[in-house]
Amino acid sequence: AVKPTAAADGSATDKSLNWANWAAYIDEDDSGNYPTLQAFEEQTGIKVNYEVAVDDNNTYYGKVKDQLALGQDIGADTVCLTDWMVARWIRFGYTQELDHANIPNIANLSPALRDPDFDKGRAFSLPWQGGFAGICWNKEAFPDGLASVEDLWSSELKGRVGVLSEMRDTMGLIMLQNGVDIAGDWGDAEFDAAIDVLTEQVESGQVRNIKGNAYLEDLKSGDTLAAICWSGDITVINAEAGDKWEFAIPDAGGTLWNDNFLVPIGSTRKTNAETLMNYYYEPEVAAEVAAWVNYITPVVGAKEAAAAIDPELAENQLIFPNEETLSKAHIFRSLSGAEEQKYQAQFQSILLGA
Amino acid sequence: MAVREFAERGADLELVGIQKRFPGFTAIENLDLTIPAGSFFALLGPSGCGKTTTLRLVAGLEEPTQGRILIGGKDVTSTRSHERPVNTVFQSYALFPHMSIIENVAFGLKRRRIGDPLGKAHEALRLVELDHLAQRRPQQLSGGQQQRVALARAIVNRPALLLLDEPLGALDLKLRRQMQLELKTIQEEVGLTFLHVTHDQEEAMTMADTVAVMNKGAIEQMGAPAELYDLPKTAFVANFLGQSNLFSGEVAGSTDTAIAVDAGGARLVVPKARAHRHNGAVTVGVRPEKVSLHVEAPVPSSERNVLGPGRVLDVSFSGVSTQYLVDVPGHGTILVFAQNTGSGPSVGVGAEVWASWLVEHGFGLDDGAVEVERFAADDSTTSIAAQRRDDLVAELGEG
Amino acid sequence: MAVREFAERGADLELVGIQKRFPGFTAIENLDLTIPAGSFFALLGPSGCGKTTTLRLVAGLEEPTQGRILIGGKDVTSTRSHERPVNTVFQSYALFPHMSIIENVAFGLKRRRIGDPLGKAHEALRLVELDHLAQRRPQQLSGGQQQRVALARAIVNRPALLLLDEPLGALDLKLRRQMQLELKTIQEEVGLTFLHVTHDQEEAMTMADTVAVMNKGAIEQMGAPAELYDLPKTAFVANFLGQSNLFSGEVAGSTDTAIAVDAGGARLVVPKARAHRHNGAVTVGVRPEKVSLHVEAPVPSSERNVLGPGRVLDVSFSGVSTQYLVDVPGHGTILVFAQNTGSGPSVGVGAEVWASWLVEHGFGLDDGAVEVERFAADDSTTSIAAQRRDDLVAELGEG
Amino acid sequence: MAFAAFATAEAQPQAPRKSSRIALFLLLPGILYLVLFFLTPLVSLLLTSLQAPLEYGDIGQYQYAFNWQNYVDVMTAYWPHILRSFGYALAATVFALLFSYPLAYFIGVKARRWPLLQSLMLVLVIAPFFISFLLRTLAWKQILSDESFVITSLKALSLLGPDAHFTGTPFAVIFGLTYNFIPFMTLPLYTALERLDLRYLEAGSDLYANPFTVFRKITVPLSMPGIVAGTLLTFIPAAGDYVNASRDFLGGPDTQMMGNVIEANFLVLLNYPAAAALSIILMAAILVLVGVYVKRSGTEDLL
Amino acid sequence: MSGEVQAAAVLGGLAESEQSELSARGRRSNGPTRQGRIGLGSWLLPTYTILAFVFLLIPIVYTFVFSFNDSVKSNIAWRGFTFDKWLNVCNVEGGAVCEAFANSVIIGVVATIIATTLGTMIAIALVRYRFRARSVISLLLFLPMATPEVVLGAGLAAQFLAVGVPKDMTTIILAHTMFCISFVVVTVKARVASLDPALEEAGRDLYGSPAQVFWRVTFPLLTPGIVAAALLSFALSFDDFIITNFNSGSVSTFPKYVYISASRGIPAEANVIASAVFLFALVLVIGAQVSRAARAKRLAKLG
Ligand SMILES: Nc1ncnc2c1ncn2[C@@H]1O[C@H](COP(=O)(O)OP(=O)(O)OP(=O)(O)O)[C@@H](O)[C@H]1O
Ligand SMILES: Nc1ncnc2c1ncn2[C@@H]1O[C@H](COP(=O)(O)OP(=O)(O)OP(=O)(O)O)[C@@H](O)[C@H]1O
Ligand SMILES: NCCCCNCCCN
Ligand SMILES: [Mg+2]
Ligand SMILES: [Mg+2]
Repeated sequence: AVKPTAAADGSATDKSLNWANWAAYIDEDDSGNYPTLQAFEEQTGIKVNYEVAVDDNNTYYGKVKDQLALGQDIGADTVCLTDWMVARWIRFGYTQELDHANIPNIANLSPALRDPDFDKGRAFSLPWQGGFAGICWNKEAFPDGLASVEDLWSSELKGRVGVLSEMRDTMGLIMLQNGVDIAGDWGDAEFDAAIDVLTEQVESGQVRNIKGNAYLEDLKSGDTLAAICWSGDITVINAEAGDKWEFAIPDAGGTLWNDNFLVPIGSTRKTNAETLMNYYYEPEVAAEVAAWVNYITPVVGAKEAAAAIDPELAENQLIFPNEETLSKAHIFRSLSGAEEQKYQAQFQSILLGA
Repeated sequence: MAVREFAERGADLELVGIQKRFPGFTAIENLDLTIPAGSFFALLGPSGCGKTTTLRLVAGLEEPTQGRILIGGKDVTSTRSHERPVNTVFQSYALFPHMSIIENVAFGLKRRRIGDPLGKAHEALRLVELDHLAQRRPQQLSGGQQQRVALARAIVNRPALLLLDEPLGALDLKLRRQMQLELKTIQEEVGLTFLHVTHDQEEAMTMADTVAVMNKGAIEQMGAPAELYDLPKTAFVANFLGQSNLFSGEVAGSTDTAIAVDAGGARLVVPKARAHRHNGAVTVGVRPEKVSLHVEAPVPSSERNVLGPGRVLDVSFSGVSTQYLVDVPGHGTILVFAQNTGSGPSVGVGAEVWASWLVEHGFGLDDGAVEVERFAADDSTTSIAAQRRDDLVAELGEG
Repeated sequence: MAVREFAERGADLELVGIQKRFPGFTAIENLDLTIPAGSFFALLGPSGCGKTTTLRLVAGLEEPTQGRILIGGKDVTSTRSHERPVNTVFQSYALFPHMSIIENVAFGLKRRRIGDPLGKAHEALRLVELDHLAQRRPQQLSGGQQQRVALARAIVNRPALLLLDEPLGALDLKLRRQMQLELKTIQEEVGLTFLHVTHDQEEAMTMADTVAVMNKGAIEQMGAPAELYDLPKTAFVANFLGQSNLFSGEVAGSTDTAIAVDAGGARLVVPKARAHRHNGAVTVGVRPEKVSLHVEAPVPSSERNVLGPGRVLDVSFSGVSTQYLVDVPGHGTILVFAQNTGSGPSVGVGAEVWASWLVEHGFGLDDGAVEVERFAADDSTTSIAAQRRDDLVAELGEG
Repeated sequence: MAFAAFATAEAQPQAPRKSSRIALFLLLPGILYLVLFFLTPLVSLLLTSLQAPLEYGDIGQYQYAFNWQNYVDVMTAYWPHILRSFGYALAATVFALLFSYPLAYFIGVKARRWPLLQSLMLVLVIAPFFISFLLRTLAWKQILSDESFVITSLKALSLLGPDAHFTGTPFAVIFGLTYNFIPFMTLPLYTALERLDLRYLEAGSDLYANPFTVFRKITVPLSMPGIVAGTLLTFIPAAGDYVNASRDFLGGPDTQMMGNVIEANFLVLLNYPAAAALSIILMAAILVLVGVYVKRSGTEDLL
Repeated sequence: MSGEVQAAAVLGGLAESEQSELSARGRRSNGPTRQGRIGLGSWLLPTYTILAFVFLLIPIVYTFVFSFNDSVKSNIAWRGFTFDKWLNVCNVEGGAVCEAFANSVIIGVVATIIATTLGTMIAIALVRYRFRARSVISLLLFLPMATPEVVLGAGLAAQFLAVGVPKDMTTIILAHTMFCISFVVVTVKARVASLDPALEEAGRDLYGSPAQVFWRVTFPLLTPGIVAAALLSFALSFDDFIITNFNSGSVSTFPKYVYISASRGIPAEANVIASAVFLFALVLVIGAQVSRAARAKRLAKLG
């Protein structure tokens, strides 16, 4: 297929920026303002329209893919998407090449994240936050807590369990529980075995909710008492709705991922987007965001900045995981197009309850 | 429901002290009525006088506020509509549009679980000569045919009493006359009791054995049609049942057999036997077809009342007869009908004429002096217009 | 549109060789008609005979397949409706519901840019005595009032020709009679040419100067009402305009002034002047009101035709008159009307009677021997039913 | 044609007119519009449904082919959803009918005497329209969530089992569909019942039918056009709905309907041929069902 | 959503003129209002009706009540009463709610204007002219109503993609217009059919040229039907989510906003907007009814 061409940049005159992101993914004060963003606006004069528009990588892609294919504006000048989805965008030519000269702070990018195989040298993307997928539960209902994915299948939780619609997290956790090294060289057999587990739990009604970031609403309403979750989210809803939930990486391990900034092909405000990225790569800013969202920051120096705010923060394993924590987290290996199609279809058919 | 065969012949109907109040309106004040079995009874009256309400009470579609209803001697006042041995031919026919003709006719029989409903229904259709259309839907029939189906649908049940609510109201004149004949024939054939409601006086007179004239919820006069026509008791009846020339005055003298009334200077003699009142202020009258016109002053005679001279105001030819409007000073306008037999004088507008009639053709009303109106007030149209406005108001209110 | 003042008086209307075909149906075969200016002309005929079609052709709402239309001598055949000096009072009145009465009446004037449309409209409303309701909407008026507004709306334009399509059809009898009078009065006042369509023979006869009886798209007879009634030319006219007793037979002899017809054994004499045919198979007739009944055989006389003896089949009293049906062997059923003047014999069912009428009252039709039908075929309902069915079929086919 | 029966006014006999040039002028823009934006997409949908994956292509890349197999594949993969869709839609239709008939009867027949009340009730029936149907559905989701007052009370009263729940169950989806389409059912029923000539009911009772028989033999058949219209207006959109059954609203993994499958294939799996084939199947099935239904209920003239 | 034709009838109450009263009168007059003894128990049906309305209004009341919730982000638990959300509707998320709402209104208005124009033209042609393609055209108009929205939405989306049309406000409007046309045709057709052709003939007879007759007679008489159709069409467009979702690209509409925020908690501001629309519509409809009633009373006095 012909790749679309990038739109011309109008940032010089157009001081605005649309940023699409996931829920509970930026610092937010009680009145619903985003302090770091406000500071950015004051500092640069760029008016940012921050939209919580991503619930799930696939559904977001589904919504914008047609415009992307035509090289049109998708209503966002930068979006934060997960590695594997970013890989697809880059492959299809749906992203604009970043001008590193506009992002001097890229120097603060954690060395481990500089050369992912889907974007050598970070020509097209830049990490926003990373995190774990693990398990979480309602502390009021389960003071004793859960330790493994297996615990989600307990009869006490029947109908009150949620899993993520993000295949790599949900399947990753189950495969880990099955003893599979998800980063390693697994194949259909391993995947099928995990699918069987999930199918059984869904069909039996053990798992009722399969959602994207919307799983937070189910936790809040009480429809879900325990779930496969993303690490930082729990801190955020605890802050919002009372300290009711807890997160843990299961015994058998959790997944580790990164969400990355990218500039969609039809955006006319690439420079503004780069200015924003540069801003969030200030260690102090990164620390402030991290303090709120509790996700792993890719910014070197943020730890020190965080320690300055609150020493305890620097020890938070969700933000600054140590080796031991990291050893429990695994990266889901990348999939070929055919694998993607096949595994996604299998997974989706569970979501559809076939 | 229990299988009940209804009377093969009609039954008496008795209404005793019936009153019917609607919220804010008393439709029937105090009604007593007896209709003998097997008769063809017509209830005649202007629009809104309570005819339909009476029928609905008998059918059980409405409950009386007071009074009792007896059919064949049995009190049915609290019996529900579907349990009364009564059937109605509705003004609009009310044929079920979703059923074929034969299904319509068989409906009542099936509800009562009468054996061979279709056979009986076909028989009833044969009676009204529509058996060949048994499979059609009502919408596919002409108005007259629908009317006959409605009749068949009622008759097939052999009800003790058949109610007909202006069943001919929707038909045009020609068809109406034709249906009147058929209805009468069928009644004679099946011998049921017919209670026929109409506001067409000619219809009531040509069809019924007995006519009751109803006005404002009460019965004004009742009797055989010719009797009522010949000797109306009230001005209302005199003008509702055909037209009349009425004259009010004081009784100025009387003999054994007659009274003489001084009306606007003329002396009008009426036989005592034909006058409801014999003294004081009275109203006497004569039918227009009984009046003769004379181009010369007639010789005074004790056998005739004479008025005149007057002047012909209008002559209108209507085929069979010619109508003359004669203005007689002191007596207002007199209406005279002359059949176009080809004999008799034929006068033009403006001619000077005298009007006379035989004493034995006059009648005296039971009313006192009445505000003599030549034509009955145009009740029907006024009420139609009012009705329209009401509909409109309801509509507007409803949105 | 150009400002054009129409004639203050009516204009002649001429239809020449008009034919109108609808897809699959010829409504008018060959119609010639001349209506003199200022006359009140009535077009009378059964339902479906083409009356409305004729009016619509004149109004320009329909184009003739063949033939010419002249108004005041000017050929308007290809002139469009809104350019013809013609106005119509529609059966349904067709008052614009979204305009007030005065706006309705002024509509035509405004379209023609006539000066002071409102003043003229008020004047027209005064003529029909409705000026006080000028600001109302049509729905707020009674049927009779609406009819008068429709009339005012047409008259205000002073059209050369006013077309009235059964404007009284929707009214009840009483109101109808009242409106007939008013219409006639207004026509006399404004002096326009009125072309009035109706299927009510009484209406046509009482209102019009000239009546044309139409049947199956052609005019059967035309003339003054009394003339037509007195001397019908065809069996259709004889029975559509009132009722007739008709007898077919061969002319058996003739004198200078009269022919004698041998009908079923009886010899019926008809004046030559009153017979359209003088030899061969003919049909002669007499109106029922001209026939007298005798309880004894009348003395033969050259002045009277006598039939009998026969037997009275039915007597029906209708107030003003009594109708007798007499079966005379060989002649079928004879209808006799006797006004209830109180004189004359009154006979009962089954009595033996003779019927007679003055020779001068008989008439001879232009038709040959006809299948004598006592009552005209029930055209109207048959065609209504057919029409309904057609509608239905069209509907089904289209859905 | 279809649904004309909902018209509130009686038809007048129309003088058929000739001038087809005017007709053409009147029809052309609208018809062209429909051809362009309804018919053409439908045809390309048909073509898409026959596409095959692009050889060596990436995810979501297809080429024109004549791949009937797509239909077989989606039928095999999704037959439960097809059945479920029609099952839920049918159930919702039946419930909506049962719910609406008495309501419409009251408004259309009993309330005739109070026109103002009648129109007020009609307004209330369509009131839900004024609030976005997504919000209505979410409101139910929250009102009936596991920890909600309603559900906890029912559990406390032991009317519900301890691990019973509402959201995510077939019951919830059918409930949502029913609720959302009640106005679509009530209004046509109302229209039919409002026109119901009560004299037919009186004639029935006059002909010895008891109230129940009158209802069964006269009221119901006479309101048939309303019933047919209402059921169609409920069934068609309900069968194609995907909001109620969506996992974000009232549904769960085992309640997904055709709409959800089509959406997932279009937007998540990027399997356009499958989505298109499913769309065509859904539409064809609905047309067939509607045709049969309308024929059997004897209301063809609705169409 | 299909079939809010009856809703149109009710909404049309806003626009009813005397003409419809005329035609409606005929219909009414065949139903006497007296009801004798026919029907269900005298208290059963009213009770049911009240309960049914309570049920219908639950989510609406819920939505309304929660528009006053002093919530921070998601609006699930009751956290106290506040007017803030009403006073600051447009201040959250950079006014996203209001922007979506404004988009919905614009789209609704434009789609309504186009659909009403095209649909009215078709309706007039269908009733007033005979032509051969009639049944084909009728079918073409019926199909969009019988097609599930997913199919409509997905088909059109695929078509726009294939042709390379960018998805924005225009595509939403095009899509909405498409599904509104059929409903407009049905609604207006009923009106045209009930319009007595004699009225137009009277116009011609009274010297009105064809254009004058159309604008002075035909059009004013069709107005109530056209307005009803327009209101219906606006309601359909305003509440549409499924078709919009497929064809909106990055443009937000109110339902789309609700759908998207459903996954992250709907802010109380959405409830405010929905409640406001609801109240506005309710006041409008009830106001119209009451003024009609008042007019009727005046009229009665006049008589
Ligand atoms: N349900 C009702 N509520 C109030 N008034 C009523 C009701 N039914 C009838 N009436 C009134 O009772 C009176 C008698 O009505 P009814 O229908 O019996 O008249 P009618 O003699 O049959 O007249 P018509 O010849 O017009 O049919 C009328 O004034 C009518 O308005
Ligand atoms: N547009 C048409 N297409 C086909 N046939 C028509 C059309 N208009 C009228 N006709 C037929 O032409 C005949 C004459 O119709 P017309 O309306 O002139 O009758 P009419 O004399 O006015 O009858 P009525 O007294 O019922 O009004 C009827 O048979 C009618 O069915
Ligand atoms: N609340 C923010 C959650 C971000 C989750 N990102 C998706 C990770 C997929 N593995
Ligand atoms: Mg009555
Ligand atoms: Mg006619």
